[in-house]
Formats: sequence, structure tokens, C-alpha cells
Amino acid sequence: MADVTMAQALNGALRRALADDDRVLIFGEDVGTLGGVFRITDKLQAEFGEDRVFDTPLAESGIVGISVGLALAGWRPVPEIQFDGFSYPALDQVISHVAKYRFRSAGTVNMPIVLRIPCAGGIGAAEHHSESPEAYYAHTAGLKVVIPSTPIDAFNLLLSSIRDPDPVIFLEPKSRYWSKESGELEPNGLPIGRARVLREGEHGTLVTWGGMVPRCLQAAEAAAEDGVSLEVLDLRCLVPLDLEALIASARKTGRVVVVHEAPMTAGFGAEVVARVVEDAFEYLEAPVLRVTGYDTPYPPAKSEEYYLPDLDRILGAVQRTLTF
Amino acid sequence: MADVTMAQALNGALRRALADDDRVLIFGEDVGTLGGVFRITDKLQAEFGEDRVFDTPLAESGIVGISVGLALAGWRPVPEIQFDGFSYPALDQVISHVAKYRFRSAGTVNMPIVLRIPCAGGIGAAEHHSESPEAYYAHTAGLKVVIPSTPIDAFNLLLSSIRDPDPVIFLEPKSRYWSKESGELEPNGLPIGRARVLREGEHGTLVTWGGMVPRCLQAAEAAAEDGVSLEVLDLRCLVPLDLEALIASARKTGRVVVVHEAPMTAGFGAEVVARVVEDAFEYLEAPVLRVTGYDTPYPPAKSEEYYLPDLDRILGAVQRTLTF
Amino acid sequence: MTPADDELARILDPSGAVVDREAREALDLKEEDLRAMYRAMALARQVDLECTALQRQGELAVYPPLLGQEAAQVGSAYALGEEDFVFPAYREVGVAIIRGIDLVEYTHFHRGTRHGGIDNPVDRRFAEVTIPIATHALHAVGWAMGTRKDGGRGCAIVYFGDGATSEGDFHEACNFAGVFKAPVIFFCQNNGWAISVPLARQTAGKIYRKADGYGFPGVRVDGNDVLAVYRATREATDRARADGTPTLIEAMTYRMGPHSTADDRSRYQPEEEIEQWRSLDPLFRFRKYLETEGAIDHAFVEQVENDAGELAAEIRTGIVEAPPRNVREIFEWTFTELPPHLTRQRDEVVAALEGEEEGAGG
Amino acid sequence: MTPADDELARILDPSGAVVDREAREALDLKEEDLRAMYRAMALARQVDLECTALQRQGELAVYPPLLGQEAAQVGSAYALGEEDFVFPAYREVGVAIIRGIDLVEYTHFHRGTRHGGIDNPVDRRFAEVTIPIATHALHAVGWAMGTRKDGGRGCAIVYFGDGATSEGDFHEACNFAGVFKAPVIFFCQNNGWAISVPLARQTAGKIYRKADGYGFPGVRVDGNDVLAVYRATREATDRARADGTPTLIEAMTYRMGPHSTADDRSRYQPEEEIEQWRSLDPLFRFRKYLETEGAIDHAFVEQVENDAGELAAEIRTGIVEAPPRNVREIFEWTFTELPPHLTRQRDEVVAALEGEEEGAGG
Ligand SMILES: Cc1ncc(C[n+]2csc(CCOP(=O)(O)OP(=O)(O)O)c2C)c(N)n1
Ligand SMILES: Cc1ncc(C[n+]2csc(CCOP(=O)(O)OP(=O)(O)O)c2C)c(N)n1
Ligand SMILES: [Mg+2]
Ligand SMILES: [Mg+2]
Repeated sequence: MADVTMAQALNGALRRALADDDRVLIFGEDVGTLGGVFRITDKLQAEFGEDRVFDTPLAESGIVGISVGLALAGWRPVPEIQFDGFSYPALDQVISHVAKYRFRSAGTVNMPIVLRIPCAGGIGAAEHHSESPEAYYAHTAGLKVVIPSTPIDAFNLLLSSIRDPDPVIFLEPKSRYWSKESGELEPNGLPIGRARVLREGEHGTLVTWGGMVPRCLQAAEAAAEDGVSLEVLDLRCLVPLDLEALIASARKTGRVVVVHEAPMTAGFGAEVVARVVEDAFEYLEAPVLRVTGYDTPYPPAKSEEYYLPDLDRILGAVQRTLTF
Repeated sequence: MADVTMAQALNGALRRALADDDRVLIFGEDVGTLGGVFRITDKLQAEFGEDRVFDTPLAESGIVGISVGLALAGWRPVPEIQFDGFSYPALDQVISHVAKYRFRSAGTVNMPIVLRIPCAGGIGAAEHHSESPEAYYAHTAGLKVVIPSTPIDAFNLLLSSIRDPDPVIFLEPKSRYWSKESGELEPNGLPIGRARVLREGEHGTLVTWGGMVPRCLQAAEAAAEDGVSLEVLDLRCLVPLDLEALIASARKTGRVVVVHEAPMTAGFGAEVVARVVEDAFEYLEAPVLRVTGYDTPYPPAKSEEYYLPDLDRILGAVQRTLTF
Repeated sequence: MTPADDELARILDPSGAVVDREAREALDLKEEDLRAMYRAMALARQVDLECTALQRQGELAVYPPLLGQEAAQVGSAYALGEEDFVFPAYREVGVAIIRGIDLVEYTHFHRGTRHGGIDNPVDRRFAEVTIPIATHALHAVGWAMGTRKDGGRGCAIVYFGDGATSEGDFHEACNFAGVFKAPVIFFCQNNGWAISVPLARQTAGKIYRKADGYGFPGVRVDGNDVLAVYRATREATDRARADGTPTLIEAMTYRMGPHSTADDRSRYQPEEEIEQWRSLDPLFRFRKYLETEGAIDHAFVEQVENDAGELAAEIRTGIVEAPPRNVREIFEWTFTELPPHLTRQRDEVVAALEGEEEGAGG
Repeated sequence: MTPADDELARILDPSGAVVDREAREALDLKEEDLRAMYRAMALARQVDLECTALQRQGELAVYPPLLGQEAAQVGSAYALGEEDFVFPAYREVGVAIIRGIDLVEYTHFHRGTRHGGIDNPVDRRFAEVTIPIATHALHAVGWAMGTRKDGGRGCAIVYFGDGATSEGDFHEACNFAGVFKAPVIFFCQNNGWAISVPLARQTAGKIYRKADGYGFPGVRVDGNDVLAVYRATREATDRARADGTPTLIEAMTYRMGPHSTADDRSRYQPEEEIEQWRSLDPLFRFRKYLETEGAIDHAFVEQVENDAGELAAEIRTGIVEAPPRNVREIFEWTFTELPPHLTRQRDEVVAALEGEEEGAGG
């Protein structure tokens, strides 16, 4: 089995979706000739033609807005937003229409739109290129929110997202684009909404997603050296949330630390805390803690190492729960 | 002391701000001749002239975007967005610029913008007119988020918000516009960031804000009849959050229920839970629970009574914490 | 901005006299078409009055009257083919009538019983009523792009007001339509006002001339002249079907009523202006013309009035007697399949309601 | 879209010969102005090359070259007065040079040491570097409205690309400017590409003609002719100062480099096109003209080259030798006063860092 990067895996998923379903359309800024600034759509236009894969004018609200119309015409739009920070001009179309159209039509129209957004930091990018907007989408009822952390998951979750009849915000952690995994790019039927235990543990659980997954695994590794056994749960989907897996792990270890890149206040970590507290309170040995980006705008690239949760901060929080 | 409605109080605060500081500008859709669809800007244009109070074209991103420029020119913009559901087209300007400009200029430029948004439901309004967007703003680092529930608070908090050198999202719960309070419209120096205990209690705390405040007071009233003494905490500001007051009350009663209108998932209620758990864990007798709008788009007016937290749901949650 | 404007295309003058005989002759309208158009305009007016009354009586939450805009709506909608897709804003009862939309369901939107107002917009080729201004213009463009990819000959028509032209989405929609040659008709009912904001505060340009910046034609037409509107729209559909060329039509009309039943227009709308436009009534103008041409007679007019009354009564009964909707629906409408967290919430509500019912019953 | 376009205003042809003698004579430029403009263009080119080199050497995170756009930037910026306010996008080093911006601080933006790049934009009359496309056009309009309220005679100039004209914010900005008579110059550097998307996929209209839809003038100018650009901008500032009339200037130029140092333009940008534009080099053209007129000589050109080298070296040293910024700042930049939750977070970081230092020291 060959190594694939997440970028290749996503490209493979899109190619497969285009081949399997001739209603799938891919479009966005620079996705055609260029193949996307991250090459996720590399060669797809050449292979499937300009009718299926096309560049749009530079207008994000437009990109998402035409997706609604294309869906009404029976297509399955898979638009790309170039970077997290440029997803905001499209928020009105996402919140007011993509998320609500099924509801507004009394359930008579589906919106099978997958909005792909490269997201989050850790790659030394310029301003507005390292945002973690997942909480905005997770709070918007009517959207599913998927965020893979490994190539094979990315492949399978993108395929399930495209097959899903409902709108999916598909967040791609840029810091994982070049991560490798060995495995086949063959659909494994993985549905949306299942978390994954990446490492079993006894003394505590690290709950995380996206770009923070490898760091949590490292933290678990480091903790193990000190005799602390940490479970690592990769949520993979924020909506629907895999409550079962989350609660099972929280009940098992009794100590939970949530780790994410976005600012702490009203981040999705708070939702994880609230769910754990609601359903596993009597099993908790310590407060559920959060290790997150700070409540400041994302800093300049040279400062991001201080901003993003690092091993020290993660292990420090684990320590606080262990010694509570 | 005469009774004033929240609408009158807000109008009074704007009038006073215009009179006290000739850099204050008020603008938005229909705020001039019409005085706003809720009459919050009633007569202000006649009094202060078209230069200070003016109608804009129908474009929310424009309204917020020019605010940034006006602030750079030394003005204190107090723009109005007509309804919650129409604040979304402006989210990019809010997130990418209003919230970040001070940061981007390495602290050398302030953005003293107060963005007023009538919000939330309970008034039988049409689609897109009953949204509770507070979590989007609270999660955006660089913004303060204020949401008064009574006329006198509204008056004072609006004045402090306008005096604040940083951007404030000022949410006005529409269901409270016609609520009355007796008191003077005289500034009392109330700063941003202070919660208020509206009712003292022993057995549990209801944490809430905006349109749910009166309902929580009713719930406390009803509980009292059954011998259950509930404290009611009106947060008034979500950012900065009055952690001190929140934690004090949680520690005192050991049981907390958060009540808000917005959908549950990743709503600001989750943040309240997470803060309470972090700082008052050992005092908690029961899980911190949330009673909120459901995770669906805001329903048609005729169904909103089922959607919004009601006495039964609030008291049910209280009961769950009491019998935990 | 009065209908005397130079660039205004017109076939009938305000008295109903034909000012452009050639254009009139060239129209592919039979007498029965003319009668159908008149009938639709008259029905629209009656339904509109009924809805306003229903709101005053507390049966509707709010209603935005179309009074005065009947010709713009009916003239344009009548020019469409079955394969065409309508993207309405919130004031398009006249269009809904032409397109055979279930007006009871539609009016439930304004009652606050449901959102959107249209069941199965895809089959009906009539999108959900849309309140967020100009957002639906992009939906129209997307649909038009999509139908062209399928080799369809349909075009999309999106209705919006003068105020809508200020929104970014209007611009992005026009620009996408130009670039992708999307067969869309951007139909602007310039009724002079966006709530309290007059056109002059909305834009310093002319609306129909904005089209040039996107590389497609823009035309201005007397929006109270149903025949001129029909012609302009038909020409636009022809262009759209031929090679996907979009058109921006600016129909000069006037909002004779308040913005909505919640509006107090006495604060801003000059009485004289309303008075001036009263003499330009589109229904009156068309009736005069049809009478002069002998296309309709008194009996026909009476019959239409009867039918209109019946339709209005049907709507009233339909909405007033409708059983309340089941609150379960709001969970089922959200996603195709209920995810666990929504199942939990749905079950909670249902249990509570059943508890209440049992409580009440027992 | 070649410079041979009909509607293109031009004073110098590509060889540096004067094609519009009358226009040339009418310019209020003394010889020292011409030299200053040449100098700025040459400095811009050198700084640009240096920054590209710095990026290749890992000293900058990413850099978007302005190569080929020197005339558009310098010609327009030179026409401004001190009281005018510049709203740059991210490619405006040429403008920054004319406006005396601290290029070390500015380059720190591209190094990833700080955002924005400008300390105290209000005093500098130069707004933060802005990456989200077209968003700053609204800031320019707001500033222009604001300065007019104060009776100021300044105008705002906002720089953006051809791609930016597709965004809703561009439209809203133009529309607000028209309605409020905001003294703004919308300066579009149409360099043919928005990353990999050519103009034809960006809009089906002509950019300068979009202005008409907003009720103000739009002009197209040869963007590689620094004198024509100067004249167009000066005329625009005159109009703006007179009564607030905005202008949209479309400067036809070309992106001779990649979109940014991260870009692989071989995937989309035709070599022949680049070749064709190479012969239209703005710096060469202006130098030829100045030499012919005897306004500069070899010594001057050499001196400028020297100065440019020094400036480039200063930037290099300035950024490479800058001490790292203190991480405390990111907390202090967020709000004017640290709220409790940020104090807590700041203290955590500071304690951790101090712990590390102590650990390292002890
Ligand atoms: C995005 C958005 N902003 C504001 C509103 C509130 N609003 C509803 S109708 C209206 C005026 C619309 O004017 P126009 O486009 O001319 O249409 P008309 O109502 O005159 O038919 C406004 C401001 C809205 N519905 N959507
Ligand atoms: C809102 C937004 N969307 C996307 C981007 C990513 N992006 C950066 S530059 C660019 C192309 C801009 O083209 P143009 O406006 O022509 O300016 P140029 O780069 O050619 O100077 C794109 C798509 C962005 N910065 N902002
Ligand atoms: Mg109107
Ligand atoms: Mg360009």
C-alpha cells in the first residue's frame, strides 16, 4: 500500500465523485486550470471538462449562492472557498439559504451542497489565511460539519459528504494537507457522524479534531512516558456529533481535555464540555478543561507557535485534571 | 418616576450620545425620516440633521464597511442593522475588519463602532426576523457583545458602549422593546461587563440574557411557590463575561441552568457551562444544564411557542438538577 | 423618475391609448391572452386587498401589498414559458397567480404557519418566497446555469425591487450571469421606495444602465403598461433562450400601498406623489384599452370580479380553517434524516405535548 | 484588452514617444517631479525584486510582486495631496514608496511578524495592507464621507485589482460613493489576471464602464504610461475635491510576475502574453521619454540605481535583524484595555515563557 497525502486523498475523492455521479459539479476560484491553490482539484478540469469543473469570478457569496440554484436544478455542487478567511463573505448565503432551504420548503427540497474550505493555522500563512471557523457553522442549524484529520478519513468523509442529501461544510485542515498515511483510496463506507478513538487510554481523554489531532497524539505519547495513559478521540464530525463515542470515553476515563485551534470563547470546545457534563457528570473526576487558541485574532505567522495549543499547554491541562 | 419602554430608553441614549459627543453618527436603513422600523431612532434626524443621522442604501456589508472608514476619519459610528437576519451579509466586515482592525494596526487604531442589531424572537415575526446570532459575535475575538434586558440597563449600556473605544455588538431583544421600567434616563455609569443578580436564591441559578430574562424570573417565581429558591443572573454582556458573578452564583447554589433562545449546539450557553465547570466544579451538585431553542432553523411564528424555552422546560431542567 | 422618462419603453399611454402601434401589432398575444392578463391583474388586486384585510383582522402576521404593481408582475410572468423558473421576492402575488401557485399555501407564509410558502418549488418552477434582499438573484443564476448544462431551454426570472440593486448579491449575480451566459432575467420592479428610502438615496445611477457594466442589455419599461412589460420580458426570454444572454429589466412602477401592513408610510411618502401615480393605475389603463379594442365587455369585467371575490374567499377559508401544523415537522424539515441530537429534542417536545394532551384529556 | 484598445487614454506610446502633446503640455509636472516619479518607479522595482529574493531565501513568508505595475502605482500616487488617504490592497509597494511609508515595517507584514504593516495609519494617511479582496473599498468610502463631514478637502484612493470588481463589496462601495458623493478614487489595476483567472472569466463587461451604473465617471487609461495615469488621477482628485464626485479609473497594465511567490503561473499564464507585455515595460517607456526630453541623464539613472540598492539593503537588514516581537502584544492589540479573560490568557503565556527562560537560564 502506497503513502497518500491528504491533498492527494481529497483529489482522489473528488475525481471519484465526478466519475461516479455525473451530477457532481466542482467550482470556485482557481480550481480549473490551476487546480486550486492547494492543488486539491488538480487535473480535474482537464479530465472532466469545463462544464463539470470551472473557475468562477472572485466572489464567495456568488459561489455559494449559485450553488443553491444549481441544487434546485438537480446538480450536486461541491464548491471550494479558497481559504477560511474568505468564507465569511458567503456566510449570509450559508446561514440564510444553504442551511435553511430544506426547512423553508417544508422538507420538499434538498440542498446536497458540500462546501469545501481549507482551514486553520500552523502553516505560517499570511493574515486571514489561518482561521478556524467551525463554531460558526456548527451553531448554524441545518448544516453538517465535517473535519477530517487523516488522508484516508478525508477521502471517505468527502465521498460520504458528497453523497449526503443535506448541506455539509467540509473543513480541510491545511496543516494536514501534506500529512501521509498508507492505505488504499477505496471507499470504505464510513458515514458522517462517527468519531474515532485514535488511541485508547485509561486516565484521561483528549478530545480534538483537525490540525490538533497529531499534537494530541504526541501529547498522549509524552504522557505515556510518565505513566499516564491518555485516550485520544478525533471527533471528525462536529455536527452531527458522535455523542455515544464522546460520552463513552468520558465515562471511561473520567477526565476530559478538549483541544482546538479556534479561540476559546464560544468555540466548539465549549459544546464538547457541555455535552460531557450533561451526560457524564457523575463519572467526572475533574473539571473538563479546554486548551485552545487565545481570544485574540489569529496572530502573525511568527507568533503562531505561542498561539496554538502546544504539548506543554495540553499536558499542563491534563496534569490539572489528574491532580484535581 | 415615569415608566419608560426599552425602545424609548434606547432612543434616549442615542439622543444623549448625539448631544454629548459631536463625533457620534447614526445611520442604517430607514433610520432617518422613518426613525427606524422600531422607532429607536425616532426624531433624531430632525433634531441633529442629516449629517449626523442618515439613511443608507440597502446594503449591510456597506453599512458596516463604511463604519470602519468613518472610524478612521475620527467619527464614532453607531450603525443599525434592521433585523438580526440581515446582519449576516455584514459578517465579513465585522469579522475581518471591525474585530481585527486594532489588532492589525498593532494597537495604533481604535474602532469605536457600536453595531446595533434588534434580535431574537417571540414577537410573531416573519422568517429571518427572529434570529439569535450572539454566539457568532461572542466567538469573534476583538468584539464586545452586549445584550440588555431592561430599559434602564439598555439606556446605560448603550451609552457605555458608545463611549467604549472598542467595537461593541449591541443586541436589542425585540421582545423587550415594549417592556417597561420605572426610572430616570440618567446615566448611572454602569460599565460593560457586569452581570446582574435579578433575584437571589439558594437552591439553583438560572443564567440567562435578553428575551429569556423575564421568563426565567417567572420560572423562579413559580419555583418559589414550590419552595425552591432560584437565583436569576442576567449576564447583560457576553463578552467580556462577568466570570466573577457567574462563578460566585454557581458556587453558592451548586446547580446551574442556562437558558437562551438560540439553538443549543455551540450556543453561548455552552460557554457558560464550560466556564462554570472550569471554575466551580467542586461546588456543583448536578450537571449544568441548558434550556435553549432547538437545533433547527427558527420556526414559523405560529410554532415559536414550542421552540422557545418555556416555563415547563426551564422548571423541568431545574427539577433534573435538584433530583440529580 | 416619472413615467414620462425619455428612455421608457411604452405601448399604452396612461389613458389606455396605444402610443406605439407597431409594437402593439408585433405582440404575439391573442384576445384570450389579453383577457387572461386582465383577469390575472384583477385577481391579484383582489387577493392583495383580501390579504391586507386578513392582516388587519389578525389572521396574517404581516403582509406586503403589491397594489399598483399588477402590470409589472402580470406582464412579465405572462411572457414566461412553462419551463421557466420564477424566483420571487416577497411581493409577487401577481406572478404567483399567473404561475398557478397554490395561494392558500403561499398565504400561509404571511400567516406565519410555514416558511417559504411553496411546496416543492422544483416541480412548481417557483422558488420559495425570499425575504433577505437580493440573495435569491444568485439562486436564479445558479438554476439558469444548471438548466443550460442540461441543455434545457428554460430561463430564470428573478423579481426584486429598486432597493435590492444596492446589495452585493445583486452585483455578484449579474456578474456571474454575464460571465457564464446564464439565461436569467433580472426583473426590477422600481416602485420608487425601499421602505422609507427613495430611489435617489438608493443609487446615483440608473438601474437599467447597470447592466452594461456586466456586458448584457438593460432596458427600462413603463411598469404600469402591461403590454410594454410583456414585450420587454418576451424579448428577454428570446435572448436568453437563443444563447443565454441575460437581461436586466427596470419596470418603472409605484408602490401604491405601504411597504407592508406594519409600515407607517405617512412618515415619508408624499401624498401628492401617491396621488400622481393614482392617475397611472395599471389596471384602469389596461381595462380602458381592452374596452376600446372591444376585447372585453361589462359582463366579462363582472365575471372577473366575481371570480376574484371567490378566490379571495377561498384563501380566507383555506388559511383560517387550516389545522395547526404539527410541531414535529420543524425537526423533520431540518435534515433528510433526523440526527441523534435532533431526535432527542424532537422526542422531548413530543413527550411534553402528549403529556399536556393527556393532562388536558384526563 | 491590449493597450491598443480604443478607449485607452495615453500620453506616451510604448517607445516613450509623446502621442498626445497637448495633454503632455497641460500636465502640472516640473522636471523634478518627473525625476521623482522615475525614481519611485525604479525604487519600487528594486524593492520588489529584493522582496522576491528575500522570500526565496526564507526571510519572507510570501510576497506578491508588483513587477510591471510601477507606472500605475506611481502615476496615481504622485497625483495625490498630503491630505489624501490611501487604501492599499497587498501589492502596492510603489504607492507606499511615494507616500513615504516605512518599508521595513511594511515588509514585516510579508515576513509574518505583524499584520497590517502600517503603524498609525490615521497619521500616515495610509491604511493597513488588506488581503480580503475589495473589502477596503468600503473603508475608503467611509473615510471619504467622514472627511467631507469635517469639511476636509482630502480624498481617498483605493487600490484593487480586476478580480476585486467581482466582489459584492466593490459594488456596495461604488454605490455608497455615488449616493453620498464621497470623494473617492476607485483605482483598478487591471493586470489581466486574478491569480489564474483571466479577465474574460472575471466579468463580461468593461470595468471602467461599471461606473456609469453608479452615476459617476469611469475612465480607462494605459496603466503602463505613468503620465497618463497621473493625469487621470489628478483629474479624479480635482472632481473629488470640487464636489465629492467619485471616479473609477481602470489602469490597463499587466502582472509580469507570478501572483505571489507561492504561485506557479506556468500552469496558466501564456508565455507569449508575458512576452508581448515585456515590450510595454513602464519603466523603460518612461526612461526613454525622459532621456529624449533630456530630463535625466546617465548619472541620474545610476544614482537612482544606487539608491534603490541601498533601500533594498536597508529593508533586508531591517527585517532580518529585527528582534522577535513580544507575544504579550497579541493580547494588548486586541482591546484597548485587557478584559479579565484575556488577562488570564496573557498571564498564562507569559508565565510559561518566563518558566522556559528560567529553565533555560538555570
Ligand atoms: C438583506 C436584507 N436587509 C434588509 C431587509 C429589510 N427590508 C425588507 S424589504 C426592504 C426594502 C426593499 O426595497 P425594494 O428592494 O425596493 O423592494 P420593495 O419592498 O420596494 O418591493 C428592507 C430594507 C431585508 N429583508 N433583507
Ligand atoms: C475575499 C477574498 N477571496 C479570495 C482571496 C484570495 N485571493 C488573493 S488575491 C486573489 C486574486 C486577486 O485578483 P485581482 O483582484 O485581480 O488582484 P491582483 O492580485 O491581480 O493584483 C485571490 C482570489 C482573497 N484574498 N480575498
Ligand atoms: Mg422598492
Ligand atoms: Mg488582477
